[in-house]
Amino acid sequence: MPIISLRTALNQAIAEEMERDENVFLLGEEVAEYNGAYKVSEGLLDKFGPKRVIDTPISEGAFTGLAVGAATYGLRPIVEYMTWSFSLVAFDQIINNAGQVRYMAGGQFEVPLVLRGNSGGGLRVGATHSHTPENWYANIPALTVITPAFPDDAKGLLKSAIRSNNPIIFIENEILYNYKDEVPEGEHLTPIGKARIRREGKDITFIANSASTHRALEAAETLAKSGIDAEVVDLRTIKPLDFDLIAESVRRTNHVVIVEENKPFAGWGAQVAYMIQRHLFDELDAPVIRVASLDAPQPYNAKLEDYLLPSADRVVKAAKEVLA
Amino acid sequence: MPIISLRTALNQAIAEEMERDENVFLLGEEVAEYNGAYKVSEGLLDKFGPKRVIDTPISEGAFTGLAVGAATYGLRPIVEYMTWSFSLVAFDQIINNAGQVRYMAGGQFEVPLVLRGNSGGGLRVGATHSHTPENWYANIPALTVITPAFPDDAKGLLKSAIRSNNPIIFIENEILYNYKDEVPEGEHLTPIGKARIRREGKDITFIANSASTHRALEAAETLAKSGIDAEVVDLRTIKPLDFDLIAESVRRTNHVVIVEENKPFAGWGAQVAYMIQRHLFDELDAPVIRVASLDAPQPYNAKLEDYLLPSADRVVKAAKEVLA
Amino acid sequence: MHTVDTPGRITASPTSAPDAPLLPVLKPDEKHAMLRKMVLIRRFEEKSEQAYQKQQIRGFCHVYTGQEAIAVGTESVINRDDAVITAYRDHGHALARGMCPKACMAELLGKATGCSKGKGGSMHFFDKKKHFYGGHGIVGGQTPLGLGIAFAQKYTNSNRLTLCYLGDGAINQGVFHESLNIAALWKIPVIYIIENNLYAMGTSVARSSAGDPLVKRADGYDMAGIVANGMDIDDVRIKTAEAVNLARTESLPSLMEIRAYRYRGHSMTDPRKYRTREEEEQQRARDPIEIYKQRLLDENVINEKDYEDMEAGVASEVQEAYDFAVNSPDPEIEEVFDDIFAPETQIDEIERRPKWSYGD
Amino acid sequence: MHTVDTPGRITASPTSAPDAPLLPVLKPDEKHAMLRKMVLIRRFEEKSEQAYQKQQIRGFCHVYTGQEAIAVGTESVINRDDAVITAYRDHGHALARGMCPKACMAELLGKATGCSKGKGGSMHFFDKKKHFYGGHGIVGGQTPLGLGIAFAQKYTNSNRLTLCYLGDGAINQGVFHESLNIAALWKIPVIYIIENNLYAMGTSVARSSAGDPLVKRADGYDMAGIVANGMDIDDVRIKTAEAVNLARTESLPSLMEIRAYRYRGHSMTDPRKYRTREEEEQQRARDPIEIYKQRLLDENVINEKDYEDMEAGVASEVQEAYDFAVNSPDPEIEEVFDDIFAPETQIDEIERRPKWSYGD
Ligand SMILES: Cc1ncc(C[n+]2csc(CCOP(=O)(O)OP(=O)(O)O)c2C)c(N)n1
Ligand SMILES: Cc1ncc(C[n+]2csc(CCOP(=O)(O)OP(=O)(O)O)c2C)c(N)n1
Ligand SMILES: [Mg+2]
Ligand SMILES: [Mg+2]
Repeated sequence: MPIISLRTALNQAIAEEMERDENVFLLGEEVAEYNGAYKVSEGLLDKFGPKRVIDTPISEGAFTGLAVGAATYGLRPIVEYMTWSFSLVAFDQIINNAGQVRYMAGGQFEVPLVLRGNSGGGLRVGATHSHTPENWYANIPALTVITPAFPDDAKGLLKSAIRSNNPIIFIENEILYNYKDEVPEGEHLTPIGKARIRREGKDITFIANSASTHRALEAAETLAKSGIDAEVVDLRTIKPLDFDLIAESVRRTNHVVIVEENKPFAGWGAQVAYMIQRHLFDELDAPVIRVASLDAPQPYNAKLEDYLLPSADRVVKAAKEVLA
Repeated sequence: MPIISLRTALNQAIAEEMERDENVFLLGEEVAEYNGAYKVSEGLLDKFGPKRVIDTPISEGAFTGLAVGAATYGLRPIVEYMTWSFSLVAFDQIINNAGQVRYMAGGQFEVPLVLRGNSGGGLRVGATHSHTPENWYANIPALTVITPAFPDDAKGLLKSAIRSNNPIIFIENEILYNYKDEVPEGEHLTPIGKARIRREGKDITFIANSASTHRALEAAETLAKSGIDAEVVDLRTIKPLDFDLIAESVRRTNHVVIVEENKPFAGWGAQVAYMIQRHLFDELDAPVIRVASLDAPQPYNAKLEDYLLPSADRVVKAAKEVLA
Repeated sequence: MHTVDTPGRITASPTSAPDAPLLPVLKPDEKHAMLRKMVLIRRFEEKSEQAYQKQQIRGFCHVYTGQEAIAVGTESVINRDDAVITAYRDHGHALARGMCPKACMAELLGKATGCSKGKGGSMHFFDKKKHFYGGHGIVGGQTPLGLGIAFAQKYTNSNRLTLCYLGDGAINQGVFHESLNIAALWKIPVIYIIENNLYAMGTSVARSSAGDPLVKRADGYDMAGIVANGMDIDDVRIKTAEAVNLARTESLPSLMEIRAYRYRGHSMTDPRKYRTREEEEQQRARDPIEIYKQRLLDENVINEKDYEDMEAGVASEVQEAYDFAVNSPDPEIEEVFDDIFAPETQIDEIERRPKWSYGD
Repeated sequence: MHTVDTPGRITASPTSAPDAPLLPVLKPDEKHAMLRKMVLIRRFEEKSEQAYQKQQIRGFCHVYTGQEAIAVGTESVINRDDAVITAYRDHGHALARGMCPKACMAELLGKATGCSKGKGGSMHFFDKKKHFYGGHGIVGGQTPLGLGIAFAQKYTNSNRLTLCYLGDGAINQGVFHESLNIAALWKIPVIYIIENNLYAMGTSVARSSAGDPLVKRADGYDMAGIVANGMDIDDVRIKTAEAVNLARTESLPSLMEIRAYRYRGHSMTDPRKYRTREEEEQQRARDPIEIYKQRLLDENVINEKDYEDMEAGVASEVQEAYDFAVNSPDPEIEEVFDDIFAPETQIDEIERRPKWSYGD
């Protein structure tokens, strides 16, 4: 299998789906002539032309609403937010229009829409640019939230998202764009709403997503040295949550640490922890512990930001506490 | 003690604080000449004049930002959102400006700001108008989130909020505006960040806020008939969470049901449930169960909306399951 | 082609002489039909108010009384397959679009037979078959949606256009300005129609918006700004035809300001203390239905008898709609979980696993 | 008082003849100081770029090179106690405000001695004492803040005003339009200054904004629109003085468009493929520092020797700032939890209970 970067995987997914269906188009800031602020859309303007690869003004609210309107008409827009932090100015359009229109219309309209971009910390861009909004959007009943951690899932899930007839929140992470791994050639679709065990283990289950999956894997390797065998579940899709797989794993390990980059209060990990104790109460030998970002705004200073972000060290520490 | 409505309690709180400090002013849609869409600001224009009670255009983003800017300059604005659902168009201003400016400036500026209005369901106003945003805002480190359930707390907490030197998210509930109860006369301040036991009980702890506190109390009365003695903790402040009181209660009852109106995925109740199993694992005799809104958009039809909202019946059912 | 000279003064733009070629002369039955539509809206809204008093309609209900000539007049110069989208004061636009009064009244009563299955209510009428895209409750929130529908119309080379209505208060939502800029920049065939009924709830235009006329805001985007008199359906038609011509022939957007008056309160609970009864009387004196009725009488298009028959026909149509709504069933409780997700057709259904509930 | 006739053509407005009474004639040392400030900004940014290449500066870093005359010129016609707020390209405004280069460079390096204690970084400079309100990273996000600061200045009868800068791309954020409307409606003494450097990242003005000149958007709000040549600091001063006069004497807002050129890439990682080197050369040919330097030489305000001394002085000042920054300590890890909440003074401290952690 060819080894490509997560960035290239996303680029291939968009290109292949645009090839397949001319109702699919991409719009966002700098996606066309600049080839994308983070180069995810590299080459797409040349391939598909300005009708389908569209540079927008800096008007997230309007071009998000534009995409929702176009989707109700039957097109299949892909919106790129330069980063998800900038989706905050489009929050009403995402929640009240993308998220409610079909229901309010009694199901008359479909909203085949993908909203995508990168998110997360570690880039030293400070408090306004480092949000991880998956918990906010997953709180909206009609929204599906996907956060891939590996190139193959990024490609397969983005292709599935573009083919879905429903609004999809697709949250990437810039620090993973250069991550390289094998990606199957040709038609490769990954099912939405299914988690994946990225490392099998018998002692404890780590539940993570996106960049935190890699933190969990790193922690698992460290623990392996001290004879602790951790299983790493990469959620891939935050909502709908694949609790079938979570349950199956927790029933085997009876110990859980959740790794998430959300700020802790009501992050997605709180929901997962709630469900584990709610549905698997007797399976737990110890409390579920969440390793999340610290409850402070994102500082610019690198040492402070690294201290704030969830780290493999903190996961190791939490695992030892859970297993103590 | 005089018995007044929660609406009047809020009105008194604003009036008293505006009396006390001329840097306090109120702005929002229809707050002045119309006396408030929900009459919370009744009479304030006559009392304080148009300089301090200000009708705004329908520009939530701009007048929220205006208030943040004025607060950094030293004024103490109170912003009224006609309902909190309309704060979604101001989301970026609330999160990135009210929520981050002090930190990004290394603490140079204070943001003494109260953002308030009603929220919640039961009004038959449909999917776009029935949001309960406390979980989203509580996810922001620098924001304090208050959701009163009774007139005395509404007055005492709003007065404290106006006097706070920090940005406060003050979320009321329209179905409680006419709720009447005793409110102490004269200077009455309620501490922010302290929950309150509204009903003492020994068998199970109900943790709720706002309108859900009343649902919990109703359920407690029903259960009393079948000999079950439920304690009802009204959080009053969602963040910072008064876990001291929660812990004290759970240690006595060892059983918990959380009642919240948030849509379930990553609602505030998930955070409370997480913390209970995290910090009080051995105190729990059964899983914590959350009674929340159903995971669907708000329907207009009354029967459907009542079915979607958390109800005393569902709390009773959950309590029996927890105690079974 | 800004058609206002002295700010505030409404003037005919060069191309809008009564004999404007843009506008084919109406046949008598078409004129009759327009008058009937206005009357239908007026009576429908009276019935809505009664139903609200009986608490059969809940939540918010915003009636269109007084603005009938705007919806009917603008609608009369576009095609059935063009698209329409508006805000929460949507009953008039829905009926003007030709939506079934029964389905509309049933929606107001929250019934399963409603145009949104009882899930949308007064603010959220929808009818895909009629290309009616709602009915939107968040002020200004529909303006980028209208842009997107028109974008799709252009993308698919349909030569269709979209009418997107908004209120005078709504022009102060930022997303509307973002939409104006994109519409002008990309030449999107959307016509934004500000229904200036002089008030946003209790706030007069002068207290909410700097700049007069409101269409001046189009200048900054080099976009056409057109002002029309919403009390005269023929003026509405003439001015709208200009905008339609721009959209149809050059795929250009326009901003229209059509001035009328909201006869009733903002919603059912508004005592209208912010304005005088005298003002209301003066405004009602130039009633759009009366003006057009008189014109048709003068032109001998109709006689008094015709009008009485029309009124009678409308009355029974509205009564039927009401009876239909009252006798229709509520949706089944379980339907609360329907209509959230569209069925998948290009991928396998996404598993939602209800057995692992997110909350109880 | 729209000062543009043919769209796009920059013309002097009636009141802005060089002898405009609004503008006191500058003393030689004041002219010298303005030139020095521009040179200081230019050299400071060169040092910033070097530090970025060494990865001492992380994240985003947007330099002001080429736009110096805007910050220095506008700053020169307001008072120290007036307020300034801008976007993320804020180094120039901070230095023009008189903020300490040491504290600024230290902030770029994320040091505890930085003007935001290392928590803000390049995009988020702040200095309360200097009435510098940031440094804001969300495009357009600062525009309502500037409105609010000016609102407070008026509320407290301070007769102060606020300069709020934004980019040409930022004018398409809706909240900016909401702010223009409120500023005009309530007569708020805020001066919005669009720094039109022809690009928003890789997007030229023509590709992002309908309507030319950009200040035409002020017309819709009956607000003054003023265009200035940002390559000529004296033109900047004359035009800004008009806006300042409106704010000071009538508490009126203005919208200014000052045209300049962003010499460097948008940020440190921009290869500038979207424009030609020829274009860049042409623009650099009308360099604001060169123009003003030559003018002062011609006026015999300075001679070449003075200029060399000035350059030398600036060079060492910038080097000192850099050394100071490099030798300053990082904030302590624990400080991550400082500066979130202001101490309470009117109520008891709010208990935050760290022992019950929200997450580990
Ligand atoms: C973003 C937002 N803010 C506030 C409201 C509450 N609201 C509903 S209608 C309305 C007044 C709108 O007036 P206008 O735009 O003139 O329309 P009209 O009611 O006159 O048809 C307001 C403030 C809302 N629905 N959405
Ligand atoms: C709401 C939002 N969207 C997108 C961005 C990313 N972004 C940062 S700067 C910029 C370009 C702004 O250009 P302009 O306003 O002309 O200012 P300039 O960089 O030229 O000074 C963009 C798109 C952002 N910071 N905020
Ligand atoms: Mg109106
Ligand atoms: Mg620019």
